[in-house]
Amino acid sequence: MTIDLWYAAVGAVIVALSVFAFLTSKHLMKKLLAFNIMGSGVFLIMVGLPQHQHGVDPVPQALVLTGIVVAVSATALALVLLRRYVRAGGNPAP
Amino acid sequence: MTPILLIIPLAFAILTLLLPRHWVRAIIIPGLVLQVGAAVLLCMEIYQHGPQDYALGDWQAPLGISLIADGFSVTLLALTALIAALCAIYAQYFLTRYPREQRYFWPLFWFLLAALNGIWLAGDLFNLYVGLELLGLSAVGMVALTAEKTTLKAALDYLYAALFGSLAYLAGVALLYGAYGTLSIAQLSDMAAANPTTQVALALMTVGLLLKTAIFPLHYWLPPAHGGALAPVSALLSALVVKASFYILALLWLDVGALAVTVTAAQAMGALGAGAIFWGSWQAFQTRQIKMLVAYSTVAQLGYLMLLFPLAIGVSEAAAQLAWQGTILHLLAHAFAKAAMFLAVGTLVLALGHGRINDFGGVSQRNPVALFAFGLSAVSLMGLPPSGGFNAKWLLLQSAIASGQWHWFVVMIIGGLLTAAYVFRVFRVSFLQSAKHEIQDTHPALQLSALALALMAIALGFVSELPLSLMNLTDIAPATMGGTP
Amino acid sequence: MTALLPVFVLATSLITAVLIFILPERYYRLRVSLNLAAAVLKIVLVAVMIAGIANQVDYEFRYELLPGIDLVLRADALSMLFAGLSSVLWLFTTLYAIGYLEGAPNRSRFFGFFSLCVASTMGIALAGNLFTFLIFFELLTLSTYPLVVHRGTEESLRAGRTYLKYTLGGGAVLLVGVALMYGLVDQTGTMTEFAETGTLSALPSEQHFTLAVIFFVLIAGLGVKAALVPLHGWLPVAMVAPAPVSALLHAVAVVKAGAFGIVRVIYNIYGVEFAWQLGVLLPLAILASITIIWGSLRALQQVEMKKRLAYSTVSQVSYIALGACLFGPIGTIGGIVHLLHQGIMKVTLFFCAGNYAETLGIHKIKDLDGVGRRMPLTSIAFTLGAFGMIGVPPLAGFISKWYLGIGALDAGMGWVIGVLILSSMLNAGYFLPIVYRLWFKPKQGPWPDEHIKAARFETHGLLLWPTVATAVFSLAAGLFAAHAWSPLSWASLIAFREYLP
Amino acid sequence: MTLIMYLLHHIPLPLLVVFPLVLACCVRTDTARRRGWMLIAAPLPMLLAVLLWYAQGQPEFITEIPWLMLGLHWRFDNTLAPILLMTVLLWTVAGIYVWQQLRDNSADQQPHIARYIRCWLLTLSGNIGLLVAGDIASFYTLFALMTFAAFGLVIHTQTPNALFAGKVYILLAVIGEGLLLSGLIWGAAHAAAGELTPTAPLISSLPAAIAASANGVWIALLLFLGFGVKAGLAGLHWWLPLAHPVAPTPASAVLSGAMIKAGLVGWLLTLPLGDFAAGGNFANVASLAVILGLIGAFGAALMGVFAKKAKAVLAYSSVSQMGMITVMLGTGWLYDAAWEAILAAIVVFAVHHGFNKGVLFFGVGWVSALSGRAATLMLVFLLIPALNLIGVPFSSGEYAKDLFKHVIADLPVGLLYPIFSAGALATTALMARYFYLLRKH
Repeated sequence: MTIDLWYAAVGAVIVALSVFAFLTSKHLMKKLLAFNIMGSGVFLIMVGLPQHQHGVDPVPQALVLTGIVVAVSATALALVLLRRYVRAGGNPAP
Repeated sequence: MTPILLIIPLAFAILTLLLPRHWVRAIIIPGLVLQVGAAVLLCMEIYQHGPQDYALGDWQAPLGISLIADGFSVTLLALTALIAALCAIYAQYFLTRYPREQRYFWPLFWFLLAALNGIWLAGDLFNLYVGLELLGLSAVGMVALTAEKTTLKAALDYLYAALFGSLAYLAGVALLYGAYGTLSIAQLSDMAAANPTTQVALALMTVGLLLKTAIFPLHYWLPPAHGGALAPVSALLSALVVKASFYILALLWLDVGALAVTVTAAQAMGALGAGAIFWGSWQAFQTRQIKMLVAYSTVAQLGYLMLLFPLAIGVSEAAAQLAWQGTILHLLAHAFAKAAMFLAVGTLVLALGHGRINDFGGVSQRNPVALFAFGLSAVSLMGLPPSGGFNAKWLLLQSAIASGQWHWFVVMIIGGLLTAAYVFRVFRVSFLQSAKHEIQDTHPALQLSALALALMAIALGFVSELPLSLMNLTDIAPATMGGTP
Repeated sequence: MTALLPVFVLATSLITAVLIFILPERYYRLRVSLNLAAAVLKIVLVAVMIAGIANQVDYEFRYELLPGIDLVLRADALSMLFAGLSSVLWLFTTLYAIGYLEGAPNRSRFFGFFSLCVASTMGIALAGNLFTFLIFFELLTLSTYPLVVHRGTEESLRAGRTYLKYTLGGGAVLLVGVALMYGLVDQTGTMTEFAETGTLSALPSEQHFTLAVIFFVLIAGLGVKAALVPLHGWLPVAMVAPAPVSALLHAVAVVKAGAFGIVRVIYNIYGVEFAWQLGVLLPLAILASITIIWGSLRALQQVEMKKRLAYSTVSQVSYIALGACLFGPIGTIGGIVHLLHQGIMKVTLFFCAGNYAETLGIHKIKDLDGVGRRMPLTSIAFTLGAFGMIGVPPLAGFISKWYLGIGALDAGMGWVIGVLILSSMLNAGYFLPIVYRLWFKPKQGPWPDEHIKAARFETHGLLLWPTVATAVFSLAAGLFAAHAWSPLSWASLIAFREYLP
Repeated sequence: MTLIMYLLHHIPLPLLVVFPLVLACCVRTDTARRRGWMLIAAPLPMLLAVLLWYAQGQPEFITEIPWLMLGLHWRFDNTLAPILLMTVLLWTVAGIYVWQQLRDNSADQQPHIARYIRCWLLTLSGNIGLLVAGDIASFYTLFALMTFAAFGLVIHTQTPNALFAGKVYILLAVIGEGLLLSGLIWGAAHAAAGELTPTAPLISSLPAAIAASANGVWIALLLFLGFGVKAGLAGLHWWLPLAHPVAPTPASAVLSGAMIKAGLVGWLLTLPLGDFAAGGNFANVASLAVILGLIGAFGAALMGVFAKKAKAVLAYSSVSQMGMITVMLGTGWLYDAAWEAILAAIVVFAVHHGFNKGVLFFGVGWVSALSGRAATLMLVFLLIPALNLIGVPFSSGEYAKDLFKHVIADLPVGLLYPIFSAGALATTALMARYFYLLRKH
């Protein structure tokens, strides 16, 4: 077991936990948090697994970087929508 | 040539974001003309010179972004440009009643186009991911435009589904890259073997994409989002956006993972499709709101697309070819027809001031063109001739016969009847003589753009050869995907 | 030119339909002139083609719709029979409808779909293969639905729903049959072309069972429109439509499309000889016979004029299917010629029913007492039509029955005579009382609802003259049956080309 | 004379038949009362033509129009010519009678004059036409025309009895037409076997075709029964005693005198008689004909003597007389060698019965119109046709019956001879009843 595989394994556990949280949480905010954690888990797998197989690789790094940007902007959009929704009288935890 | 199709929408997205309001209106038409023109030119180029690879900024894969324009992608590009153009024309008149929404509509619209074009042209799995995310975000933004409580809720549900789906997809990408060290679709399709890693990766990606495509039983987010959005938005979402994730799904199953998928899995996908057809139709038959009817109709029609998998996997080459052709035609026909239907319905709702189907009496006298557009698109959806929908159904039926899969044959026949059942609910009441409400006149452009799309759905029945022959120009597809390379 | 003529014929009504849809409601005169000009033009074109067919000219238009599947419009003798019928009746029905709908709302929609309906009929007539036939067959369903529900009342909407249930279901079954045909049998793409004597007989005997199954699937699909029992339920219900629509549905468009399709399948796909060998004709003949009797029995029970006529149609249309099942040229002639004869006779009857309803507000048979004096020409037309249906010479119906009867004996199916005679007697049973009321019963009280007063003529001229014209046709078709240009002679030509290739 | 000859040869027969139809089209409701002359004019051209034809020595005379109906083939038939002559004459006389009625003021009470005249002309056209029609289709056409148009004559008075009689008449007529059509089609199918265009075969080809057919018996039976309705065959005769009393007197006269013979003509034309019966197995049908004929001859007489109206008595008498003809026909059918002679007897009998029965019917009208001595004189005059019918010596009836009796005297028919002779008794009883009822009136 290399350290990279260990990262990947941890990433998998994180993904599993966050998927559970995403599916079971009622509150929309909690769901968003779960999504972010899930993202982190996926990124861990993404970096860990290829390096375990093929050695040091710049491509996953670049990919994860892009992924983080996407995840951040998605989170921002979700937050905006969530706030507007609550202001419009919506219940965040239906 | 190829990157222009990404540059144009992105440029206009930024322009419309920055320019003052009256300028925005002024550049809509030039932008559309450019976009359509570029798509058509690319089509012709591909038609004459065959598929092209293009490395963006001369950065080669894996770090660079490679764009692949083959017959399939240019067909979809052209489709996107056409439908988007008509929806934009419609939106221009439709949004005069929504000044605030108009401000945000156009940037989102162009981003959406850029995302779609990016997906059609993407040559590797990660670019697909980026395209999917951009697509999801702009689509959610468009759903949320009116910023009412219900639409915000719908947008949030949509967003969460899209995000979850994207991550599932990304996890699959990670596994595949881990296993094979490449993201290129062309390379993966040669390398991916039937081992657990590939299958798990495929399963993850499939779940994500099924969620994004709103395939039964993961369709819960679609009806509120599509049914609640503004008419031009609904049209774009139903016609194009859900097709993007299906496109990736088809790519995964028939190209990337062609060696790893099993017949049983394909049959299970088909079962989901059948479930979508029956459940979506039933819901459409039940609902009271016209826009929900159309949205559920999308759920049902997406089910036909899923039949591609059982019909094309594990069968003879001829049958697979038929299934593939039928699915392409269905995708195109549904895009035209559903866009037309949403636009027509939008006009009708605008005229009536409400969307209750049972109070549609008198519409046939005051808004005949819109109703006619609805009717023509319904013809295609029901799979009645002459229409693109019929040709698609015909090819799928032939494929089912060729591979002896009678259960799918029956599903498709019944599906057509179910479609008729819910579509004719609308006609039935529209022929009622007594108008219960004041019916307003609508701008002719609204009616005519819907009619134009509907006519395209019908015309597709006569020019099916064109997309099908374009389809054959492919270098990324193996035999199962499109015949002679 | 020979390739484009079928397209032109189709286009005359298709383009008219589009133009009428575009024209706003208020352009009454333009719409009428357009409609009539197109109808006359179509008759001329069809006449040209008929003359060409008689001289063995080949009119064919071919266009590839899907890989290996063509849209084929081809004129052969049989298609010209149907095309001639529908083009002539289009003119008269249009004239009638103009009079009938004077001042009614939604005329633009009505005439638009009316033309579309005729265009579909033309397409069915000219279809050169099963696929093309299917396309126009479904188009017919779509274009007739708005006509059935035209009045927009609850009742007509209910009728429309029933109509759709049957016809869309039938269309789906036909689609199954056609798809099976292409998928299982026709690997070369030539066996589903309509060809004289059919081409399927070349297939090996292992496939015969499949072929028989497909035959019945096709017949079940077509049988809905042809109103074969037990698939006839829509027909009497669809009677709520305006009279010209009923006339069109019953005489030319819908039921005929079904019957014509049955004839096409038997003669031009399977080939009658091969179908006979397969043993599929006898069951169909029995079904047709049951329909003939059942329709007549039900007609006897009806008290409403149009319903009675509707059940009469159920019965009469099956003569065509029956004739198609009789193996031998004479039976073929009988079936084919009845396609036309039934058309002109039934259109006459429906015109008359419409005249009674529009002029005097009479819908029930019991109110017809003494109408003969008030509306003599209409009543004469009705009498001619009714006697024709019974099969009294020298009207058109007699010629059909004569050939059917002799054809049945030729084919060794003598029992068919019994069916014919029994049906004739039942026809007499439900038509003669009406004729009796018209001429021999004294008038009972005022008319239910007199819209049109008797002036120079008994009713509106546009209602009267088409009726008289079709009545004269149904007399002439029988009286001059042996003439070289009669429907009978044309049917004989078709039969000879089928049996003596 | 040459001009007339020219016309006779070049004016096709159909025109003579269509002439009454044309006249019928010219009748209008408001002027119908003044159109009584049409009834006399209508049969005249045909009468003239027949007389001329006789004068020319009965040459072969055929009109063919191949494009009309299923190919028209009309001719004067030597055998049927006497019946044709009788029919035309009877219609002419009856026409005169109606014309007079219309001129009388009493006719004002009769409504529907126009309809009456039209139906009269249509029936007339059918009746004379079927006697010259030589192809099956047009024969059947004219037969049907006569049948359906006569309905208007039967119910003319519109009384409940007339309407009931009309109902029975039309019911039996439709059944008869059905039987007839099936028989004709069946026969024609055999006559046209092997032809690709079965334009209606000539009616003269039917007997041979039926004789040659394996199912000939059934075809013959269908035709026998189908025409039997019109000919008042026992069991199918019910309309006669109902229709005659209620129909106007001249209508009854032509119904009984002329139209009833149309059924007989049908038999003569279509059934495989004479040479065609040889070798065929038609004995059963022929025996049936004899039996039904006998039942008719005597049964009708039995019923007739209890009838309450003079015209009903005459109707029963018609059934009875037609029964005798049926017996003759059946006998001739059984013994094909004797057919020629019997045929002559049948034709003579038919003509004789037509004239005399016609006059007797007119008599009912005349007597009721007269009173006192004139009525008595009329009764005496009416004794002539009555005695004729009974067949007293030196009468036409005796001549007709003797023709037949001479033939069967040589045949092994057992009791038939005395029984047939006893028919005179039946007729006598009926005639007595007729005079009794007239006197009482």
